[in-house]
Amino acid sequence: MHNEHSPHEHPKYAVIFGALCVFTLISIMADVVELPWGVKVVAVLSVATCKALCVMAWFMHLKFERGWKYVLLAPTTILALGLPLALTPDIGEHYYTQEVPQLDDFAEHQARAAAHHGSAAAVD
Amino acid sequence: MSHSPSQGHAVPPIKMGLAIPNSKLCMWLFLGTEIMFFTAFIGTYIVLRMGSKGWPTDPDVTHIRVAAGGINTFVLILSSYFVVVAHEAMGAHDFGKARKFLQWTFALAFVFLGIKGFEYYGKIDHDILPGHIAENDQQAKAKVLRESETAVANRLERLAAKAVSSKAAEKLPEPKDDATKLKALLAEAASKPDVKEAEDYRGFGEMFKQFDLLKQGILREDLSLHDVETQLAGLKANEQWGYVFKSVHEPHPILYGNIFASCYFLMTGFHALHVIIGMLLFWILLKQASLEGWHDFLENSGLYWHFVDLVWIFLFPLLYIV
Amino acid sequence: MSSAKVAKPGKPGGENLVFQRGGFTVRKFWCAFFVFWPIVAIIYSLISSLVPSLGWWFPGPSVTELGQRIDNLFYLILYIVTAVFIGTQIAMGYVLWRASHSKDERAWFSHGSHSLEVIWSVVPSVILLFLALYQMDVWALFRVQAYFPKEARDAPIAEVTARQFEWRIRYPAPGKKLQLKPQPDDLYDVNDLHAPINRAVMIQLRSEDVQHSFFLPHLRVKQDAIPGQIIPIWFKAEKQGIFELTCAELCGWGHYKMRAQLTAEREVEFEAYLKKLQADQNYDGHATPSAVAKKDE
Amino acid sequence: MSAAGVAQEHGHADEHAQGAHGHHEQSFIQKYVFSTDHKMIGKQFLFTTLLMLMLGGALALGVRWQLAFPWTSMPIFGPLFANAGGQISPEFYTMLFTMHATVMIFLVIIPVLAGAFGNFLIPLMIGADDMAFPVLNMLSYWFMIPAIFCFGMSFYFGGAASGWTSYAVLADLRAAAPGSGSAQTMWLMGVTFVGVSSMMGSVNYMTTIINMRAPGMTLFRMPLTIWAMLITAILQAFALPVLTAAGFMQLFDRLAFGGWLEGIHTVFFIPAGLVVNNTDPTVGGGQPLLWQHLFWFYSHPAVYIMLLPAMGMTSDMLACMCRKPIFGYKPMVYSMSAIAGLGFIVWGHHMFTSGMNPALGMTFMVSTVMIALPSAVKVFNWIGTIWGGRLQFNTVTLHCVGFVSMFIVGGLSGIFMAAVPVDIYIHDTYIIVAHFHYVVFGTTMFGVFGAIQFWFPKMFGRKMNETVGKWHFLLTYIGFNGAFFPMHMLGIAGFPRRYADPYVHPYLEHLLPLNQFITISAMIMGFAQFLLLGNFLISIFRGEKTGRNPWNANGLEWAAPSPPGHGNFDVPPVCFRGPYEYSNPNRADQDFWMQTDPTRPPKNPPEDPAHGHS
Ligand code: HEA
Ligand code: HEA
Ligand code: CUA
Ligand SMILES: [Cu+2]
Repeated sequence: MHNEHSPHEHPKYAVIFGALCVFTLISIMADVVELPWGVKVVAVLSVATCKALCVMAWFMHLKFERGWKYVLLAPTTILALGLPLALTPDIGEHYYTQEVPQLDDFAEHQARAAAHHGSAAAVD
Repeated sequence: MSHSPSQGHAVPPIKMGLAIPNSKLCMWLFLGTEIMFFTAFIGTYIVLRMGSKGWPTDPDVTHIRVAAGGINTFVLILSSYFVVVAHEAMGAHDFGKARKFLQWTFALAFVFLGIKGFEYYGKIDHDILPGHIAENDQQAKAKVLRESETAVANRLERLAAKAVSSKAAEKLPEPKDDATKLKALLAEAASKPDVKEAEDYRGFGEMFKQFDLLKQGILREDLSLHDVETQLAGLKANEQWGYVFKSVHEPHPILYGNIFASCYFLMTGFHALHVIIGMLLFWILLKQASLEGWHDFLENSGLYWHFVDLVWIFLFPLLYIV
Repeated sequence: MSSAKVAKPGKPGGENLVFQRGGFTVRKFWCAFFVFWPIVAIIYSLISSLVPSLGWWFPGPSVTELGQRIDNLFYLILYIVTAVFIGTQIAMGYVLWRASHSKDERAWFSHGSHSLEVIWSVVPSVILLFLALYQMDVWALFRVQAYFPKEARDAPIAEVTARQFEWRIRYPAPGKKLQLKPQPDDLYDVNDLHAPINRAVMIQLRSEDVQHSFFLPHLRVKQDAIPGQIIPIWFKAEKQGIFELTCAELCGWGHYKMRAQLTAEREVEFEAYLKKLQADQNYDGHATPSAVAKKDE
Repeated sequence: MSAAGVAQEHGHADEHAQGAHGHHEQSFIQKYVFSTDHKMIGKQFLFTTLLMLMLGGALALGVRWQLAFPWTSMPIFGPLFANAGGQISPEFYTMLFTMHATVMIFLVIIPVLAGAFGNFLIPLMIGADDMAFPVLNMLSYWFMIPAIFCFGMSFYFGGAASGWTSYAVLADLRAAAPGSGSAQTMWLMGVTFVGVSSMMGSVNYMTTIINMRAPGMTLFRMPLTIWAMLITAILQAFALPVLTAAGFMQLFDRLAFGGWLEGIHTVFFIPAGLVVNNTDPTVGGGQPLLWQHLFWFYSHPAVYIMLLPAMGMTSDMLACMCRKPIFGYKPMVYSMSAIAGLGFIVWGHHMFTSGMNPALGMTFMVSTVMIALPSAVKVFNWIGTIWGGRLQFNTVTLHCVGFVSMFIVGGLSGIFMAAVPVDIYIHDTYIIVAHFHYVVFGTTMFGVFGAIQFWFPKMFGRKMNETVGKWHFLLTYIGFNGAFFPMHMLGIAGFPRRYADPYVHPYLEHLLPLNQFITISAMIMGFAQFLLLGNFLISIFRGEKTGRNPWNANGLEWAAPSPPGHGNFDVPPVCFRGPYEYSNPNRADQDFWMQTDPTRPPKNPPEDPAHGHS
């Protein structure tokens, strides 16, 4: 009836801990090693997901819980992924022209700095 | 309820619902809401970043240190590990051991906050604060001007207050309103032989002159950012009064810096708040003379703590690496 | 209503509030009452839509063809919805009458009907899906840039910038194209947008401060002006006239008075207007300006 | 307040209930103020929200006054507000409707459903002696108080003036709405507190409903009210954190400190380079549309939070009043779940004209239109429930019928808006105002009024006056339709909402008389609420006393004493069947069959009459 599991069922927490440390190291390596940006993103996020799964499964004992965990976590996951996904077409991308004055200014200033090598330029 | 049912036959011996304690169920439901809470933050960060045609990623600019983040990740994982072993020890009724592990968790949480605080300090030191960041040369120059004006005015104010006798101080004009009057007062004070700090004022005339040069240059818009940078460095380098400009930040425009800093502080800030709440929970536990009977409490605090860890597991790559 | 009857111990239930069904007239009254008001609603709607002089309906037929199509969609939905409304209200009146007047000792014991359930899920879903899909092309025409008429897309006639609480309008100099950034020879006006008729025209909508909404009721055009975005809108007025331009998104205390107008005029008049703007703007103080005074600020 | 009812024929039973929880006397404070008893907390919520209803209504009447008699001094309230001769200024008007909506939504409708009825009914209906976490429950009420305080302060500082939607940039930049600086900030904090309160409530409700049901109370024996509360709690749990998060972001966007912190504020919703009110261009990098997305991600589900519990309660009341099982119990459950599920993917319909990506507009149109489907199922099932019932027109029935009828109107007008091209024209016109008042007032409030009347005997051991109740219904119903039906016409005529003086626009001038008619109807409806309030307050002390089960209803709550003592049930309830066994032919002696009734059906049950009857 109860989910009190007998001791031998217990995972070796130290092993999980070790795995988590290794994952962390992998993420840091991904930053140190020069990787294409896309590859890096996919890599570190997958590593993070693995870590999260480890923590949830063993540290949070989800592996040993019953069906309710799906009822709780499935909708949460869907919503948590769905929200950013639904925001992407509007915020992550732009259907209409964005006005970003600082972007224009920045480009202009950079260009000017490159052209004049830091000498005075008194254009508005 | 102690009362026996009046009905003739036995009560169906069914406990309805899930076979977990209410408190644990509640904690899990609460964690569900917490996931949505952080989803809003993390999702915001992701989409805003996607939607910005640029994002500061250079660690020299953002002062984001992978090493610090990495160590903090490790610290949190370790503290999470201590929570599970504490829970295990509780299950085995080894309360002493459990307490020891919990103390470790608690200490590690402190370490985490310490490192986090150190990182914040680095950002504050470089004025990487949302709303403060110049995003182009124009704003950077304006910021230098603004900050050095305040620095000079503050210094004037302080010196004037020191120099003039307390009675005279009452006559002091509002410092920022009336810099010229202040200067006159200062000159007067400097000429008095009995003022100890008189030497402080030596060379201030020069300072005003040089600062004016910079100011007029910026206002006339005929200094490039590079010029401003050099001049500012020159001002700072002065042996006598360079320190006045110490608080003026180097002009480094960061494109999309404000939104970057907004996201950074929002996410790490709320995460840190959760760390503190978790520490409170552990503190309640550690305060108990005996941990007997606190098994569920520990389990639920542990769940919470692992969740805090989980959030960080995602924040780390998203903020520090990507 | 009823005399309280003390519950017999051991048996649940107190005094009986439920079986008093009220007098016959009372029951009739309430049935009639619930049937009466939808009838009033329908009559009222009929009057509103059929007597335009009351002004309780659209502010005149749409001046644009696209607006006409929007109106048609509105009427389509109106017909469907009215049918549903009448249907449900009749059903409601009927069941109320039956239930309050039935002579049966007991209510009909039924937990529902599977087939009915299926019918009344499938039928509305077909209607609703049809409604949704049927609307798509009008929406696409109105909003999807790829569907905008080519003539409009190629040459936006003006940029409209909303600000608290006025509409600023920038035209390119005659013969030039509108640029994203203001040009020295651009022409400006405030709260009076001119557009040629019988030609699809596009406008770039911006906001200088908060969110506003560009609303031309007679043209059935509405688009929010969002700070930080430049949003194109197009319309093709088919009638000459001066039409109201209002703000439809709360933008501060003066939201209600953010009033402007659209002057839809023939191509030649439009060109003349631009010329006049140009002349006024280039006015160096020697000519006698007639229209300059008209302009506020 | 309920003390009067406690000592009556079931006094002995109450003693037992108390006995189980120890005999210690509770002080006044413990019993009425910082009570952890779900019933008392429910009553506290009910009183607070009724009070707030009056306040929100008074604000609405202020709005209505200005629209009917623009720029004339308002009687009674005008001098109170002391605005230039009692006249409503445009700033004040903006504040009026903002605070009206805020009060109504955050302090009336959401707390009356979840807070008052959720609290009172959940443990009673599932047969628990209290909520899973009574102290948390108490806190959820007491977190309303700082919320009310914050909204009050907001009022005091001149009033938040960005609409209840608090759209970004207007609400983000102090310069954009001068005079509402601190007010808007307080408003945001108020919303945060309401959020915390609801959050606490919702996890508590979920835990209680999932884990504390009486033996035999399986999921599909739960009354629809409980299903509705569960689904509402889930909606809240998943949607509300997003609003809270967004609220924090807006709050940080508005920060204003001094010293070295000066100028620090986040820029989530602020794009760069805006010149507001001739101030310096903003620094930024954020997106105003983001706020709308996050806001509606909560606030659309929230409209179902404002509806589902009323739907559940109406189902229960209707079944009881018709002496008939609910028509299609499981479809009712599924349709509520479907409404909740779909409710999460339709939020964009509030943003059709906002400059949203048009592809999203199409997606949201389809999902929005489809949400009418489960609603249709519910409407037809209610009609089906009445069909063949044995109905009496008491106040409860009247409100239930009003509920269904008004929901049809409000829902159908939603279809116009769901259609994007049509919404281009009608967005932000009065047709929207008509739509949502039909659903929030016409539907939910009628449900709530009915529920007050229905469960009043359980709350106070007395019943409310029927005659006054019927007059209240009649006047409210007539006033309501008179006030809000013509608003559809205003909307079609292109009458924009949130206009302090629409008549500056020539094409709206002729609508003034119609608006005056609306205002008069609104006043009728408003004053009708005094009948409710009076009936409610007086009945607490003077109402006719009732027994445990005055309606001959089936639910577990009717097995408890009226009013139930501490710990609710004198006899631990056991559930033997579903909640809608009215007129079951297996019970010849009575037309109801309580869930706690252990009587077994006879060995040879009669034919299932579902086929036999017309
Ligand atoms: C309790 C609250 C509540 C409820 C239940 C609803 C229900 C619905 N709402 Fe409403 N809505 C609000 C509260 C609510 N709304 C509020 C407060 C606003 C304004 C916010 C603001 O801007 O301030 C709003 C605004 C609003 C808009 C935005 C309008 C705009 O600003 O431009 C839209 C657009 O799609 C919309 C649609 C719908 C739809 C499709 C439903 C559907 O759920 C309705 C479904 C029901 C039915 C359809 C009736 C019954 C069905 C039948 C009888 C079957 C047959 C029917 C057909 C075949 C058509 N609502
Ligand atoms: C639950 C929600 C709810 C409820 C119940 C109501 C009830 C009413 N509302 Fe409200 N309303 C909203 C939610 C609600 N409203 C929302 C969300 C908005 C949008 C705001 C925005 O644009 O941001 C809005 C906007 C709104 C407007 C549009 C303003 C505008 O856009 O310019 C109008 C105009 O007529 C209006 C009128 C009314 C009226 C007449 C009532 C009547 O039903 C009220 C009836 C009166 C009472 C129930 C109380 C009786 C009290 C007295 C008679 C006074 C006694 C006083 C004391 C004792 C203190 N409302
Ligand atoms: Cu501009 Cu409203
Ligand atoms: Cu909605």
